[in-house]
Amino acid sequence: MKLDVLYFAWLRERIGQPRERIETDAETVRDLVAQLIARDDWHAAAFADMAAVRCAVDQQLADLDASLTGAREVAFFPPMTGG
Amino acid sequence: MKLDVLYFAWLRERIGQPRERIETDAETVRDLVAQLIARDDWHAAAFADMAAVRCAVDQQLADLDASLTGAREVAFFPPMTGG
Amino acid sequence: MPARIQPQPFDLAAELRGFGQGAGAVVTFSGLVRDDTGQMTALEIEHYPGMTERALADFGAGAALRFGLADWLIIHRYGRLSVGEPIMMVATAARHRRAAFDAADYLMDWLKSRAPFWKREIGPDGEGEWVAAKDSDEAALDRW
Amino acid sequence: MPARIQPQPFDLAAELRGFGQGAGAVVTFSGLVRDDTGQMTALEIEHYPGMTERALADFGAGAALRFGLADWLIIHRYGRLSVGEPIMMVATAARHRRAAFDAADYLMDWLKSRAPFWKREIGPDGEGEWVAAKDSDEAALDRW
Repeated sequence: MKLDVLYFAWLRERIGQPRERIETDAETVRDLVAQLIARDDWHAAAFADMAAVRCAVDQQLADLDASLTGAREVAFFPPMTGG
Repeated sequence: MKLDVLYFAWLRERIGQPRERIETDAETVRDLVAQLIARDDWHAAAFADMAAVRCAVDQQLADLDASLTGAREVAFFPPMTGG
Repeated sequence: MPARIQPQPFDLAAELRGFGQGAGAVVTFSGLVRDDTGQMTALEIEHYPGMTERALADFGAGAALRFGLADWLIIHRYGRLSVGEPIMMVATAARHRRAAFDAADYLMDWLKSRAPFWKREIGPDGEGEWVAAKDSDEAALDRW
Repeated sequence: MPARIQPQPFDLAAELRGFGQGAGAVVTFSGLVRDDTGQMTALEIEHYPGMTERALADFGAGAALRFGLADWLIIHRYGRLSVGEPIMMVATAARHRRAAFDAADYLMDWLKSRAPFWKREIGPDGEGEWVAAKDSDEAALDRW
């Protein structure tokens, strides 16, 4: 399936782009992360410490075990610091 | 000693005046209340339920056992309802 | 860092201009005249001139110390206020949100039960009942 | 009862005009850019367009139900903000003060740790560090 993957804050900086469209058969967020890490050193660096990474599937906060069935957009970012 | 005694809200209404200057030898607020009750029916009605009366001595909240030594102004009023 | 007692309305916006410069967090509370029964046209607020000013100033200064406030403000009106009008406001400024929230909350609990104000409801036929103090307001003070 | 995300400044005063009509209690919180280190000239705020609007609107509506709010408002800015500028505000209106205070407090705890915003400090030499999330902000959410 085609998936839009978005990056924010220092994840965006490490990966070098704010978003990419990829073709993937990942079933969960965890599978997707493994595939992204395998792509290149930049992705590997961004996902080196998963304790510092949060994610959203179709703009809803999700955890690593969340299913990607039917998903169109997955975003990765550091813990949020609003307010 | 001379003492200014002030009344607020329904205590003022029951007694029929906002303040009076009295001559008293009361040593505590409790003594003063007893002397006021003895004055007339209006005072007696105002102080009939002391659980519903609060007081201040020289503009500081005080209890019935507070000393009147050196006091110049004593106020009686219902529980406060500000804010 | 003032406490003010006045019959005339105040403008929250104008009061907050320049308030809390250098602080990270500003909390405000405003109380408005509310008609719960559908029978009230106004609220009449009596206070203890002299004591009120002093009590508010002293208590505000104490709260500033306790919560490390950068700034604070208390305004309370008296006299006859129509339904919908602002009765009073507090504002607190601190480095962090917890202190600003707690200080505003604390000042309100205190104002409800310890500041020398008394409210009476005014209905279409004139003066109504004096508002009774609530046990819940007295209990709220025990939190601090 | 809106949630708004915008780069431009807002005027707390103007935003509050007519806010909470009929309610008895209005609480506001404003966050201002604070320079803790003496090395910061501005804050840059990144957000997740699309998700942010939806998350704020959903969460505000949930808080309104939970606390029985008569009215609520969230405004959060993004982009580059100078020290002293307002970053965001929430306002809550309810019949009684407890609900208005608690709802504002709750919205702030949520915004700090669950709304998709990220802050970076800007110093005299340009872009500095991304602000780290605080354990205390995460812990604050457990209260609710």
